[in-house]
Amino acid sequence: EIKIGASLPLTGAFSIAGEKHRRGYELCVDLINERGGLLGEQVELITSDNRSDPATAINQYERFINVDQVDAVFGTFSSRLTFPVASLLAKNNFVHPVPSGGALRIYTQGHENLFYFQPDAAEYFGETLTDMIQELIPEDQRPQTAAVVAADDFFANAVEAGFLGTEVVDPADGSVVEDLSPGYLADAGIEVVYSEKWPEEGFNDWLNLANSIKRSEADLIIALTASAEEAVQLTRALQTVRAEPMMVYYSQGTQTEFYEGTGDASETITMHTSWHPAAPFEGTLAGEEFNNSDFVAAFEEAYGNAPDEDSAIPFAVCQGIEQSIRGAGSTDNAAMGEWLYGRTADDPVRTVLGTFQWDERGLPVDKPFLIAQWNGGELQFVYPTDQFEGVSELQHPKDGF
Amino acid sequence: MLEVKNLCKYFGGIHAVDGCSFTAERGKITALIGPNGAGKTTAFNCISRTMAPTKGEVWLDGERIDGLRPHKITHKGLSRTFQISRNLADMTVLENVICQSQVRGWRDLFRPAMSPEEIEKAMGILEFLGITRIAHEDGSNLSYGQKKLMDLAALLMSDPKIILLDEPAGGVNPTLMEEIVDHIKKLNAQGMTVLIVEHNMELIMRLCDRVVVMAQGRVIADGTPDEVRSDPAVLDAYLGGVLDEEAA
Amino acid sequence: MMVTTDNSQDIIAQRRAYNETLMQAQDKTRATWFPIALLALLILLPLLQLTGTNYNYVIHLTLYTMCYVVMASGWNILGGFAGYISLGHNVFFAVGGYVAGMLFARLGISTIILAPFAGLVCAALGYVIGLITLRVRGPSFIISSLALVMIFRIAFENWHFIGGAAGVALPANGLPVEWAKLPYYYAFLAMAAFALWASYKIKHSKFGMGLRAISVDEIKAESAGIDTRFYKVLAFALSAFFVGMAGAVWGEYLTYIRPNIFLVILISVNMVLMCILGGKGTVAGPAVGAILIIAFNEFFVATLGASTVNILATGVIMAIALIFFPLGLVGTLARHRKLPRILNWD
Amino acid sequence: MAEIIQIVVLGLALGGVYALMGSGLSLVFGVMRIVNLAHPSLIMGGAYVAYWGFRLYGIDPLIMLPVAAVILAATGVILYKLFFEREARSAKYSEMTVLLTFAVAMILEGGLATAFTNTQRVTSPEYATDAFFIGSVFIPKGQLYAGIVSLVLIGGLALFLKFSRFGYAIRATTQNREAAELLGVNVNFVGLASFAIGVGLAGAAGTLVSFVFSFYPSKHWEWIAVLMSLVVLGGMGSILGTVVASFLLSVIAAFVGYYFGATWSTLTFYIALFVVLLVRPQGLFGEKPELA
Amino acid sequence: MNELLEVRDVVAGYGDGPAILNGASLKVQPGKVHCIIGPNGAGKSTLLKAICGMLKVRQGDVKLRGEDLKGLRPDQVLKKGICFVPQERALFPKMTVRENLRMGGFSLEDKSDLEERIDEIEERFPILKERRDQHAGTMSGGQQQTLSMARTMIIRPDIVMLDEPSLGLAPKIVQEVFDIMHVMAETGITVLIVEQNALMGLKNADWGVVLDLGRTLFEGPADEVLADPRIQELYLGGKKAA
Ligand SMILES: Nc1ncnc2c1ncn2[C@@H]1O[C@H](COP(=O)(O)OP(=O)(O)OP(=O)(O)O)[C@@H](O)[C@H]1O
Ligand SMILES: Nc1ncnc2c1ncn2[C@@H]1O[C@H](COP(=O)(O)OP(=O)(O)OP(=O)(O)O)[C@@H](O)[C@H]1O
Ligand SMILES: [Mg+2]
Ligand SMILES: [Mg+2]
Repeated sequence: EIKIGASLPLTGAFSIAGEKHRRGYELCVDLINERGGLLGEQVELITSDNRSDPATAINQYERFINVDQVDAVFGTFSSRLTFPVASLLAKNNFVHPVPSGGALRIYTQGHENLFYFQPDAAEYFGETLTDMIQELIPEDQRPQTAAVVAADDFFANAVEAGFLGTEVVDPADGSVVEDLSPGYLADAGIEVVYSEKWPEEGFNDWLNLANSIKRSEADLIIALTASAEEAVQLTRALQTVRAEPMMVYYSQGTQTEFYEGTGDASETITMHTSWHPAAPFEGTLAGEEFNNSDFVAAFEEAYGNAPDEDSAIPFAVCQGIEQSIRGAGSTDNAAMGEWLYGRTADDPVRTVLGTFQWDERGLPVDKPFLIAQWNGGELQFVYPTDQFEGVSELQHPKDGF
Repeated sequence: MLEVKNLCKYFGGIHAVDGCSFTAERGKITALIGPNGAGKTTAFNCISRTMAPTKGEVWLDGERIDGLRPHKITHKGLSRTFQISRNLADMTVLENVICQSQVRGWRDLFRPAMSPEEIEKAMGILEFLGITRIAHEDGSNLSYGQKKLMDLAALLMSDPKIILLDEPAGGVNPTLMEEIVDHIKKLNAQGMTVLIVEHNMELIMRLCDRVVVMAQGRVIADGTPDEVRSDPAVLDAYLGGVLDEEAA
Repeated sequence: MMVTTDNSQDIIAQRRAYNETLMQAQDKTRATWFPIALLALLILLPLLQLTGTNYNYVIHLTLYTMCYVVMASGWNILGGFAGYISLGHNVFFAVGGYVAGMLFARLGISTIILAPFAGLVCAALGYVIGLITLRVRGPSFIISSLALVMIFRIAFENWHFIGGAAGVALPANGLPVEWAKLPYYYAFLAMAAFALWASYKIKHSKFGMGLRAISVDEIKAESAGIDTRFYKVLAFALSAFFVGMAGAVWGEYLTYIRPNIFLVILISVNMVLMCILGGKGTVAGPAVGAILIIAFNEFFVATLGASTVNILATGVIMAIALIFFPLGLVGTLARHRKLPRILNWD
Repeated sequence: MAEIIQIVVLGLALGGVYALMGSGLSLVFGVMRIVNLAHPSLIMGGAYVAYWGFRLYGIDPLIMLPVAAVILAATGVILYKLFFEREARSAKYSEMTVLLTFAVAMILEGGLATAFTNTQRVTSPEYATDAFFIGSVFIPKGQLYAGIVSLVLIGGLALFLKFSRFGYAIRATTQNREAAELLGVNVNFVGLASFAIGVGLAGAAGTLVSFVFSFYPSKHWEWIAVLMSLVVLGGMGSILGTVVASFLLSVIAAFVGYYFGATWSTLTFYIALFVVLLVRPQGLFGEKPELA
Repeated sequence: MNELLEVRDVVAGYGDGPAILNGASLKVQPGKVHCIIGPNGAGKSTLLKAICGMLKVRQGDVKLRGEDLKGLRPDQVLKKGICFVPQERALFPKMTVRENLRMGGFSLEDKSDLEERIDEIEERFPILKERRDQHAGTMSGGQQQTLSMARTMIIRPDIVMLDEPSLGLAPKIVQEVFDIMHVMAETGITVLIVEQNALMGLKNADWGVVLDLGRTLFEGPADEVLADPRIQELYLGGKKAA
């Protein structure tokens, strides 16, 4: 029996995403077992709840390694929790597949066991948006001004740094991790007319924030957060104050909960995403072909509702680990790590998120971000247009909330 | 020894103590009497600084003490009891009593809480007040009278120079009170100054060297027990002919 | 009409018997062998690593428990002895962690050496905060302490020099993985032993007695000659000292400092709970409580694993403990005179 | 100028909701000396009642308000019987209840999360995301309605407590349990009933919260500190104080948020708390403590 | 002799602590003034608390007109017609004097003449009228005692039990209080008091009871008790009396 441990934020601030991650892992492990297991053995998944608390997360990985004696681990959700867990897993020489933990600082600490299972570090998100604007929107309709609001969260701050072009500094020694200036917005000639941060927890004054955004009269509203719940709150507030931007972009909000909470207000809001149900990604599972569409179908069968990004990413993580164990022929983590590093464009890891190969920091190489848009209650995939079929047309400009 | 000058304490419109001046002479027993609400307890509170006086001065041994915090005043040798006994629940009677012994400076602070000498002294005092059998009982599990006695015991523990007693006899058995009176007299003979508030006139007459009578926050009479007893103002305001009856 | 007094003798005898039980409760002989044996056992515990199997988790749990023993004992000085329940003591945990952690990150001096210094910084901070918040008592104080956490949290999250909300990663030590925890293990062991010794000393000093008086009636205490304001603030500073020391080493142990590792309400609540469950205001209580709470928690994680049922079960345990042991385990047993000798340090 | 008015309006709008959330807390403290850390999680319970009414039958949360109040009051009765009744005579009551209610909060959180998952919810009646516009100033309808309902409820309750026989009994019991009993007050019942009222109020507040904020079972931790601060600011146990503090602080916070950034608006509540502790330890409307 | 209230061999204590009362007995006759005396800690207050239901009676009988009172809560005992004023003043410190008086009438079924009764009492104790809007907790010791005494007169129960009514009162008011007790007795209200001011108490009573160590030692007409030399010495401050 092969044991794999995953500590997830099943309660607390990240519980929504955490629970979905659990489903992703669980489904994947079940499917592997159905198909005869891994290296002839059944896979056992041990998940535990870290209450969105970093110290608990560390404690639980410690437990997996020393008490449960797991053979491999899956990563946890969010940069906030991934960052501290990374040191522990590095110390214990475990391969650390990261589902969600995009902040650059995680990958610049020099750990050699990290593998990120999303397109790229959060700092680089912004580029996709500005590219999209330049590519899809005629010059005279492009937003000229932007309001950038962000949660004071590890991940959101990282995305914001890319947009605004700030330096990413390691506060431990004050060294510069990366200088992102002048920032993607400045690059694209968009002027930032308003920027604001709200605290990670305990913030309730959404209307005031929305009002300030409205008063800034920005064409483009960029709202960055790691929590779908905050995306809902902000959207409702923007609707209440009747903000009238041309375009709205969020770093979260692909979940059904987002639509449920916002309804019509979600119309034409664009989202950053790593995954889309319609994307024709081809992957393998238990040595067999297992594509994105298979995943969607299997998920619906298992849970009765459609999956979203938060379940697809962990599924991909699980696929990656499974392939690395097969590739290494054992659960020797050093060999698994080597195998994963050895991936190339021709022989990548194949998952429901597409193919992966990594650079020495553990960040994927050559992987585009996706942008989706809510239209008529449906999350449509709008950018990039050239990667695969089924891309919908970007709706622009937005017609109020 | 203790001198109160023009002391005032106002609660909004109520002038509880209103320009009251008196002295308690060294080595004497002085009584403070007066009708209910005359301001006796309030005066005590202001002297021991449990309340801040509105106006006026309090002098102890030629030193002005009305600006000091209560514990400082206690350190200066002035201890008091409360009319409605305040005791420390969750602490035994013995601890309640020993708690009163004085702590000075850092070294003292980390001295053992109860040294054998202190325990011995405290037990002696409890013995005298006839409450040794409740020495290890919780301070809140006492009868009304026992609490008053415990208060008194605590007071004696700190070897004060001057004690302020607020109705020490209220609720105490008369037989026991006899002995307490004797003891107070003895301490007084050894040089302790006593200021006492009491409604038991018969006790006052026996115990005190001087009587100060308050009414409505002011001093209306001041003199020896006999002088005061025959003062018509006092009779009218306070005694209401009770003594005559008793004498009869 | 007269009633005879035939049975007055045995009434007196009954009282006397009862008084004797009261006296027994005051029995002051201590089982000193017990802490010494325990200490020896804990010093030797890491030898388990030599057996070949990896006992890292056992060491981790013990270390974690000892960390809480330090914090709970520290908290107990203010919360247990002086009766001021603070839900904000993790502020000192955080300040201790950051002071030592940032110095460690910049200068490379181990936090184990820096811990006493971090503790002193916290004590000074505690002194100043105490001057403000100790003006109120009871629920107002509890809530002001809660607010304190929020203030520090917002301040820490917005102070970019120390990494803001994202925090700072600290370098891990270079020891092989099975020995990597030992420096911290022994640091916490030393601190826990010191904290327990100190709280025993405090409890049995004039200072401790003064604090107990304050916890019951401040006016009475003041008129008994106790400088209540100074005692309280000193108690606050002392308790901050211990919590700060624990925080200092904890940061390096985790290799990560971040506001929301230290400044989560659960940590301060844990301190409070441990004291209440073990016996607030007793010496052994916080340690007993720390062991119990961490054991419960492990038990739930092991059996219920990842589920909301875990929270529910924890709540139920807590409620039951409070209802049946209102004075805590040590306190309630002592009241019923069933406290084992080895735990009687009060 | 319009800007200033707008900020005041937004502050007041939020204040109305806080007022109701806080006043139940204040009531339970004032009357029962229970520092009810479970209050926010009980509010959560009310919000779930409203949510299910809305989700399953499309009932407007405002109509669900009495239902939620009754359901929660019943919960309050059970909680009181289970946890608080036997403690009521203990001298350490107030202190004990802090921890007991903490336990209750955990039980509720765990229970709600087990039953309804940790997914965020929100009800969306039309007015929740609508506003009245007066010139360029807007008044958010959802918060306006919530504020009005809050004030009516609080006002009604305050009058009831001030003038009814039951109100007298409650106050008497709080101040001197034994004396009240000796004068013929059934103190057990008074305790039970007033706890139930407080919890019922949490239920009512919950229905309003359901369309003003989004919620999930563990969110209550975020409310505790703010609500508690308001209660202390207003003066422990003074409902009027809580209401005034809610409005005042929300408006100040709105200004702070507007001029200094959203981060600092939350801080306003806590800083204000400390300032008040410094200059007026008993809070805006609190009773002066015994020793100056 | 037909007793209104009969207490026989009562055993009671606090919580699960030792028994404080060990066979206390008492007979209360209608319309008379009864005075209990005894040293500090004898159990006098405990006895009254046991009668009115504040403490559990472990053994023995408490009967009002033959009806058992055991197990009733204080508010139920009050409805049966027994009103108790404890030694630690049972006031509501943050209510005004007037409100405190009004609370006194809480158990009245018919509240129509409540205000009149309060006015009447205020006439008798002018200080209460003068201070009607002051918080009871800020009154002086004696004023509080006056208030809690006065409050019992609102209900007009069958039996009033007063624990040391003269405590902290100025001599003038003490006299007043005893006078009132006589008036009460005349109007048919039975009075049961505990007094440390034993001479005064017994002089004003019809029936005396001596309690020590939780037991009734003597019970008899007040003058008989007063005259007993042993009682004088042990409980009445005998030296002086002798
Ligand atoms: N905190 C307060 N607020 C308002 N009035 C007060 C306060 N404390 C005392 N008083 C009033 O001040 C007056 C003096 O009270 P004090 O307690 O000093 O009287 P006293 O002489 O000790 O009377 P007694 O013999 O009844 O104990 C009383 O009228 C009382 O009502
Ligand atoms: N709350 C309590 N808990 C436990 N024991 C108590 C409690 N109150 C009183 N006692 C004990 O009961 C005994 C009798 O107390 P009680 O109050 O009945 O005495 P009393 O006769 O009224 O005395 P006093 O004249 O001093 O008021 C005392 O020894 C006391 O220690
Ligand atoms: Mg007085
Ligand atoms: Mg008594």
